[in-house]
Amino acid sequence: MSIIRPYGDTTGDGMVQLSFTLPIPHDKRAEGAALQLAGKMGMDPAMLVHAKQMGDEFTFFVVYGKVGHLVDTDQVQVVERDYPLLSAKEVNAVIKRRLRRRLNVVGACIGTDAHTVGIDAILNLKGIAGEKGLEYYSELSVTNMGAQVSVPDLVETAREKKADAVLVSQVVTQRDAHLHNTRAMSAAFREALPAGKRPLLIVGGPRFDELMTGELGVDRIFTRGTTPREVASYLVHALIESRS
Amino acid sequence: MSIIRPYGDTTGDGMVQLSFTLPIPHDKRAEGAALQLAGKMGMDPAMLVHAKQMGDEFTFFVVYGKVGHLVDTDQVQVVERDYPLLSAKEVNAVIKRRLRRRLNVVGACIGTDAHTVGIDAILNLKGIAGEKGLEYYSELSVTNMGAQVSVPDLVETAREKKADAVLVSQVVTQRDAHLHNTRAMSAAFREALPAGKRPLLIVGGPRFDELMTGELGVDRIFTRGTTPREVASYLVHALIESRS
Amino acid sequence: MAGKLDLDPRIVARARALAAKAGQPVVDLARSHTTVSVERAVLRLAGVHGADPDGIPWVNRLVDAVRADVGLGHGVAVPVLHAALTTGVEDLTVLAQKAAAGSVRFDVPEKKADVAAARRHAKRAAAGGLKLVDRRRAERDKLIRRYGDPAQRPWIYLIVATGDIYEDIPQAQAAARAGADIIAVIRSTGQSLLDYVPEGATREGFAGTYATQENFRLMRAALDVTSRELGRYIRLTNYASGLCMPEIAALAGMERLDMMLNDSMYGILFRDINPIRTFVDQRFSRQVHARAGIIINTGEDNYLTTADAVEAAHTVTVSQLLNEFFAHEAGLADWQLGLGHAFEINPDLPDSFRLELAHALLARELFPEAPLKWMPPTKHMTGDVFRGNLLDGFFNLAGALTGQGILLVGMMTEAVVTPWLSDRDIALQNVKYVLNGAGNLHEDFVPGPFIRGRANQVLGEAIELLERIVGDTLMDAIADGTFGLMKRPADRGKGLDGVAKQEADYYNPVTEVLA
Amino acid sequence: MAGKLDLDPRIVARARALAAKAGQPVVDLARSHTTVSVERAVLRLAGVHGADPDGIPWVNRLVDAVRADVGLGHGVAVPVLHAALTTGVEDLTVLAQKAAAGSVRFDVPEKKADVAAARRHAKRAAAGGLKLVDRRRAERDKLIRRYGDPAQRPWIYLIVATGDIYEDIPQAQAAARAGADIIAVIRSTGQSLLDYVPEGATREGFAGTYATQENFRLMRAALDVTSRELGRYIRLTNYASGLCMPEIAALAGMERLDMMLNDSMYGILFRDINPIRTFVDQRFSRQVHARAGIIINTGEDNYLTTADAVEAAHTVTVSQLLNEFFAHEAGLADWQLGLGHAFEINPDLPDSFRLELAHALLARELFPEAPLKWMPPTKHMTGDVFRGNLLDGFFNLAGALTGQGILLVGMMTEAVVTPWLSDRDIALQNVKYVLNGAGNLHEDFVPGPFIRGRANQVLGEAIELLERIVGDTLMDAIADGTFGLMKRPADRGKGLDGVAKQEADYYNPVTEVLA
Ligand code: B12
Ligand code: B12
Ligand SMILES: Cc1ncc(COP(=O)(O)O)c(C=O)c1O
Ligand SMILES: Cc1ncc(COP(=O)(O)O)c(C=O)c1O
Repeated sequence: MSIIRPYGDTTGDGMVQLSFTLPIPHDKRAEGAALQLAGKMGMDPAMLVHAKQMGDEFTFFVVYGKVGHLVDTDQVQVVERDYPLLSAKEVNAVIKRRLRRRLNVVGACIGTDAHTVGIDAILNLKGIAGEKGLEYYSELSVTNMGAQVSVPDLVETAREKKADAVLVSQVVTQRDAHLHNTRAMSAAFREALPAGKRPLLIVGGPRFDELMTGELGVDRIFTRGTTPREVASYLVHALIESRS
Repeated sequence: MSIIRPYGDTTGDGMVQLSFTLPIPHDKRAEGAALQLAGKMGMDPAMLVHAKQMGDEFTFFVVYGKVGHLVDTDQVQVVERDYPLLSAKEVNAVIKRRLRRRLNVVGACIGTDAHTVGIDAILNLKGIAGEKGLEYYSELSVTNMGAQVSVPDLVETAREKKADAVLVSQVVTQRDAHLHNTRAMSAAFREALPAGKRPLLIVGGPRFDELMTGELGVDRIFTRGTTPREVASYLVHALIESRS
Repeated sequence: MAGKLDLDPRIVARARALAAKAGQPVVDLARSHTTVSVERAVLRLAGVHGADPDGIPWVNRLVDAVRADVGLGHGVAVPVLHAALTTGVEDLTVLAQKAAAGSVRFDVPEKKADVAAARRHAKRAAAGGLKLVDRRRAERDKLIRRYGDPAQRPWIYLIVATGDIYEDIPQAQAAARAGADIIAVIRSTGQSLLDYVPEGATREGFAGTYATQENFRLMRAALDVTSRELGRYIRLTNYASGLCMPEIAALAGMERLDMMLNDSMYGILFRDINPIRTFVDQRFSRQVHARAGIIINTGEDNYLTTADAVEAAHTVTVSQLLNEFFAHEAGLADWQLGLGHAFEINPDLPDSFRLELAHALLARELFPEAPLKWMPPTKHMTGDVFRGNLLDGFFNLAGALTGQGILLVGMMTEAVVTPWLSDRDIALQNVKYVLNGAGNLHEDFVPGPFIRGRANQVLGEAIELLERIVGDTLMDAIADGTFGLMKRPADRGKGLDGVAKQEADYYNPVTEVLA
Repeated sequence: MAGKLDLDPRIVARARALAAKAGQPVVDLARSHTTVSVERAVLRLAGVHGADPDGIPWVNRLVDAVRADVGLGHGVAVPVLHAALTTGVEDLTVLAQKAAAGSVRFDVPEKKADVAAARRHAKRAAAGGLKLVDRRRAERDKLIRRYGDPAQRPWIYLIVATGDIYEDIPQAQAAARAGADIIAVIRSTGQSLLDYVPEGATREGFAGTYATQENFRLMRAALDVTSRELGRYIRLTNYASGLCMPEIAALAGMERLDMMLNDSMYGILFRDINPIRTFVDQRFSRQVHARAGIIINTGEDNYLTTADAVEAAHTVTVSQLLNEFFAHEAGLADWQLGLGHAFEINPDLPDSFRLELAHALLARELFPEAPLKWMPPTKHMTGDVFRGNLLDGFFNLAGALTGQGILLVGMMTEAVVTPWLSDRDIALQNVKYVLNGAGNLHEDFVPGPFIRGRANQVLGEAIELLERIVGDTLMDAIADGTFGLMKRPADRGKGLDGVAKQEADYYNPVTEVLA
């Protein structure tokens, strides 16, 4: 199927649920304003099913209704995994055979972000979702710099450890902090190291858009639900397999 | 203020919450499809924050994001109350003085709809929200036909009681039952009675759009939260004040 | 579970005795009348099936014809079978067709031997239907033995309501896979007032799907497939209510439905069906359910959508006691009594949740063996779906704390739409969280003076009301707006013209067996 | 409330004794060291205020200058006041400016009389700050007498986190109007690692607003207006944590903040701040809080975001006992101990809710006089906001059932964004429903063997762990990843260079008074 619509309780009914706040007190006009917004979003008919004033100046709305938009699944852009998913054993074997030295990985949570659970899940032995982290891979040499690492420190450590890949985590997204920090990071690497010497730049975090690699100047983006194996397989693919 | 935007936590941030189901199993492509829909609704950037497969063929999504649409409160169309809100005493006084007979009202819940709580709230002595219903008004003569009344029965009773106004309630909206039934009702009255003899036609129910009077062939539509006083005031206004 | 409330067994016994006293005149009434639908149900069990080209079932045509010729008071069995014997048209459906065409006339045989022959044949014909019902019941028992009952109490009950049996089926299957133990197919808004049962598979209901034999069959077959897939027997529910209650009960028995909504007063109060018609139809339909091993669900929850759940709490108790009395009288066992009640107290009321617990526990302890049907909040649900899901969570918790038998799963969109696919999923997730995380909390729930006091107060008020009803009559109480604030006099309401007093020679081959 | 768990008082006493034993070496360490921030806090209380054109506060410039000249080990009070006396620059802020310009040099007077004079003046200067703190405390007492405390327990605690004090203020006021008793202004992500306190009103924080004296003042003033409007004293909370913990404590005291997040180990574990630095800063900041009548909120809840809430339950208990010991040692009374814990058990775990009750009740009964701070689910919150609101409802219920003191209101968007205005409204509505409808359910909550057993098990494990810590040391335990799985050795982490051993002549006019 390539053309689909939202489904409430009948094929093709196009039903969706929407909620938002408008900065106006609750009255009939406010309800009309809410319906105007729903209309602009393509809901027709839109049913305003809940309106509640909050304080003096705001009203919260819940709207149900039908959207006319069609979704064309053929037009969907996604970053599909374009490399094989390897086991730890296979990853180690490829590195041993092809690189003939341990592959160096430096990870950090940069900027003022202190959410290390995500990067730790990827790097630490303990891992996540039943998979061991990259420290478990005998042919990977992992340096986990922890939280709130400044970009200069990261670049310095990457250089020192001769990092093949740098893994950066960003969880806080308010005011697009994650995007700013990632751009600053990739710019610093571009500035500090010539193209051939630059490590592979990878960022991850729950709210990234995987399609933004170009804009952010990184090689790959991982999001919600990433597992260590995927990252390890990607490293081998990007640093070894695709460079031969 | 006339141009406003949705408010998440900062003025002008345009943030809204959306949820819906697509008839496809959960995978990356499905998430892309969900984002495509959010995009078509004007969300940019849109964050897909939850996706859950239901059964084999459906996936439920929650999306948060910013919409660019502006809401122009000056352009909002609402049916404002265009008549004064009178007390029961005033309503009775006007009828007594101007009409010099009791005003006849016939109410019913038509079609297969059996939700009488709404029409009873308007008609029965008990009323709603602290206001007494129309039966309390000494100058109104109320006939409440109850639930699941057929259109021919309603027309017949209206004729018999010399109804000045007919009040119809419709609560069930699945497959637009309320719209079909209302159209059938107004057509029947048009057919049965000449223009001058036709009672005022009023419908009410929680999911009507007040702007649809023309389309439905009725004189007035009341929705969520209507109180008996509003209806009584409207009756006096439409049947007496505006006819003089 | 019993014993948390310290109910005085003498008071409980008194309540039961009063209910019996209040109910007996109604039973007497039901035993001495019949209705068109009771007679049609007999014919359905005797094998009459199908409908004329306008969709009017042959049972209707046949009963109408008999009635026109000899009235209803003798029952249709003897006139019909007598006609079959005299005309030689043994297939009763064919007989019905001929009758509809005007080529058969009916009368009540005068000769004893003719009467006896007609009765014997009628009994044999009806026995065919009852045997099918028995086979279905045995089949259910076998499937339950094979697949097992739900692992937990309460059983999880979900509704589907698309109006289209072919959308209902996949949604029901999805719901079962997601955890539902019971699927209820909600009926189209109009059906209860139809004085015939539609035929065939249907796709055009409003806010529900028509109850037809074919829809029953299709859904039951689909759920059998799903039961096998899941290794858990999925029960199917529909509505034995409205003007065709007896027939639908018969069809349910023949198509192995597992539960039926079936209340002694719902049709009177909420469909304005004539009280006598309802009580007569009720008794017959419950006799059939008893035979079919079907669990009934009563409708006390509905009262609280029109009356206030605190003020009218005792009316729920009274109705439960009456429903119990009528059910026992009709042959239903305690395990078949899904007595209804609901979480409908205004959530803004202080201690609302504890009041709910008091009411729910009272029902539990008054009817310890009955699989109580616990209904979710509806009246105080609004378009605020976030709050709605929260309320439903507390409803689920109250169900677990008070040991309810059947949990009708609430949906956050209650005030908005008939349930969407995703609403059911969210609702089931809610139920699972609560049962899994807090299902055993009853171990730590020891009602204090507030809850115990409230429960005893409601019971006291119920007894007072029962005393009043006994002094007066149940019919008068119904006429007065005692239940759900609806006033329904005995001589009004739909379907009264389908009622007849039984003549001295009234014969019904089904009730003869079931009585 | 006490007594539902049957805790053995001898075991409880043993736990306390072990915590004291484990904590004492750390207290000794704290008593024998000082830090740049402790000294800056002294100067702030002594009246130094404002910042240089780059935004570096004069207290920083002054401490840096003193340190460069004579080191930190004597405390800055004597060198600074001695310089003031000898140069005749009595306004210490002016002195700081001169010192920054290089025009003042500091030394430790040798003559006894000079020392005595410097100490006397230092004491007088510091007394000015402490008097202000006292005045603020009296002011609070008066306002509480006038407007009253919240009508219910738990108090309702809500966060604002826009990053912009001018967006925070209306949101905080709206939250108070909607029912919040306590407003916490969340800090910008970066602030804890800044070794200075920013100045002035700020509008550019990330996921929180900078803690500055002016922001404190603005928000407190706004909430005073709202308190008056509502006739209910609205408390204000911020964070005395990070590298400037002592100074922020002083500013909080001077601006009448009412509660402060202040944990003995949070900075070590979650901000990688050096353990010694943290413990020294901790003790001082708590002494100030004690004087200011501020309620502290500890951070055990955080452990459960990185460690598993069931496996690590006893580490929370151990940390609470240590926080209590450190707090008492620093002069805090029981009513000031908002010990932290959280609803973070995986909701998919069977009996998860009952395990939460066991843990929460254990905290309640171990610390009967403390206003426990009960934190909502965060780790297991997902983008499924409907489920999120449900979980928060059960969190609220657990809070009510176990008598928690301070309820940090959970938001359905926990996994998505810092709270929106509407999230707070939905969350408050949730709290209100639960407290209003089920707040008294504790009357009916009598823990059975499962909950009692679990609570006693956690207490037993806590004692085992404390025994290990006593045998080893607390510093080693922290280095080993005992708390929140974070490994923090004593010789690592940020801010170690700001620590100095106290010399024999160390003098601190503030601790002298507060000790
Ligand atoms: C745990 C937690 C904390 C802990 C962090 C402990 C620690 N050592 O990490 C503590 C309690 C300390 C904390 C503090 C704060 N937190 Co916090 N926290 C969370 C919480 C509850 C869970 C995050 C988490 O651990 N997820 C689990 C991991 C495994 O998932 P993940 O990070 O997405 O990682 C996976 C993928 O994204 C990917 N991935 C992630 N990084 C990388 C990197 C690479 C290279 C790769 C390949 C993959 C990858 O792989 C991982 C495994 O699948 C979230 C809420 C929530 N439920 O999501 C809030 C949340 C993230 N926190 C938030 C905030 C605001 C804060 C504070 C800033 C609040 C404050 N002002 O004080 C503070 C300060 C922290 C700071 N300076 O950054 C906000 C962020 C809002 C936003 N969108 O901007 C959230 C969403 C809560 C909220 N709604 O307010 N927090
Ligand atoms: C109470 C109730 C019932 C009661 C009705 C009892 C009775 N005597 O009315 C019972 C239990 C019998 C019932 C049954 C059914 N119900 Co019902 N019911 C509700 C419920 C819980 C509340 C409705 C209500 O009473 N609202 C309170 C009144 C005061 O509000 P109101 O109707 O909006 O009226 C106000 C205004 O709208 C206005 N107004 C209304 N009418 C008029 C008329 C005039 C002239 C004027 C001026 C103003 C006016 O003024 C009123 C006062 O302010 C809603 C869910 C909900 N929470 O909303 C479902 C709901 C309406 N029911 C629903 C359904 C589907 C059914 C059934 C059809 C299910 C079934 N297939 O069996 C049955 C059958 C009923 C039938 N044949 O119509 C659906 C409708 C879905 C849809 N949008 O199409 C709802 C929304 C539930 C759901 N989500 O599935 N129901
Ligand atoms: C007991 C009972 N019977 C019947 C019904 C609805 O059936 P009908 O299709 O007759 O309206 C309900 C509705 O919930 C009910 O509770
Ligand atoms: C005890 C404690 N201190 C401090 C903080 C956060 O403060 P910051 O990261 O700004 O130091 C938290 C976070 O919740 C906390 O629990």
